[in-house]
Amino acid sequence: MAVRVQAADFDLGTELTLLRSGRTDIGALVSFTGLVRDQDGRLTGFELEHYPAMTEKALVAIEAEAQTRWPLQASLIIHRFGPLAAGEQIMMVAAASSHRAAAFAAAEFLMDYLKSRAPFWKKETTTAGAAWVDARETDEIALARWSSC
Amino acid sequence: MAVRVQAADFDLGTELTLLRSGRTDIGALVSFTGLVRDQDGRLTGFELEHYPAMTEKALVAIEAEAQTRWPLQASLIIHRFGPLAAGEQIMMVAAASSHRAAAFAAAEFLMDYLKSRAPFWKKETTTAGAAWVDARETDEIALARWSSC
Amino acid sequence: MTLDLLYFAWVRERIGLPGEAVETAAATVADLVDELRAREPRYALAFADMAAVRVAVDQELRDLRTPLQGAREVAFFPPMTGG
Amino acid sequence: MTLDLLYFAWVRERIGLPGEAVETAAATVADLVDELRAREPRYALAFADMAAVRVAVDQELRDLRTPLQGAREVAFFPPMTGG
Repeated sequence: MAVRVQAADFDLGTELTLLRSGRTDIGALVSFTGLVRDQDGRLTGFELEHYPAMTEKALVAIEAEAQTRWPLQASLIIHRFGPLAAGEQIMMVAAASSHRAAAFAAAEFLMDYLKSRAPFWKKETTTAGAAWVDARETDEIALARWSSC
Repeated sequence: MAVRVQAADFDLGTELTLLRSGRTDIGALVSFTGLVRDQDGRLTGFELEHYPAMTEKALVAIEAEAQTRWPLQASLIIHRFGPLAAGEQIMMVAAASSHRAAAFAAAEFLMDYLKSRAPFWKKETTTAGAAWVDARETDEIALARWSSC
Repeated sequence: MTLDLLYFAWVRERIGLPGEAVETAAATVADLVDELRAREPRYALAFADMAAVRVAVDQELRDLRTPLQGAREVAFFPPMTGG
Repeated sequence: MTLDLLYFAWVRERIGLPGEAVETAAATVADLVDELRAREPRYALAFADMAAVRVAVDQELRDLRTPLQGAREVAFFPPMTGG
């Protein structure tokens, strides 16, 4: 049950170890890490803008919604902002539960909501120029599937 | 594209770092870790038996099948055997792809197949006595969903 | 009333400002957008296609019909692309 | 032919052995199971409900109808519970 918005990198292993440290009631731990792809070498710059006053609020709301849908023993969202290089970690989510179905579903739900509901915007500079990344229609479709749950 | 069957523990963070080290083509990395639950303190012992000559072969086949279904840049299965204590890591799978849908689906597929097709058997000792864990009917149902893909 | 307006990503770039305070009597977000559009071409350009613009009122996602009574901060930005 | 038989989990415990070599003319896995059942009550107990027993022939999951010609190793065990 934690949310962090930061410019600094994070250590995935440390975060996942902390999430389950001292606990013996977790059966399944799922993590997702988003990374900057170099797009076959075309990417020369990458910047993540966000809306500071809203970001943490939105992520806390997304996490709280996941908590109401699945019996989670722990969850975590970390999202970075600012300039990032190819290969760097952009963000992570983790969900821990007694059983794997809940942990997987919660992690996917966190990702789907975060993609379309947390105020982050990616700007990529490639050999073809700088451009704001377009939202993918598939992201809205991914989000819609949770409405029928 | 690696499979390891071992008695020793593994370091999840190190494994996930190695999986993406030196690469800038991965956009999404999903990991699943299975842990020994103490069942509200009732668990006093836990042992994983396996079929050494078959185990690695089965896991390699499961991983190869995942590779044919999704465009994965990397994948990993580690499964332990022998006596384990509450809170310990039992196993992990990881899947890396350009996009999150493939990484999530592949990790879930690896788990579903591994649960029902890799020759491991759990024996739990609780305050009520020692017993082999029954396969869950839901595991076969989970597996069946991949047939309609 | 005085509203703090915030602009992000290409909305910010088109308007040329990260934000500004405006004095307005707009009843809804749609009314506010109409006022802004009428100001200068750069606003008209930023708000040309409202299907491509999202709005948050006091840090909550809202839409064009949202009333502004009591609001303090209104943000305009493209569909989000985090994760 | 000589087959190496392997038993795991509660199949191993009921039979009381991790494995053994048997001389058999069984044509299929089902024939082999019938032979074993006829040997002693502990085998009959282990193989009482074949819906609860899985079989691998030369380390590949197979079923009762699988022919044994050319096989070297047959393993019996409960449904798997890894992960």
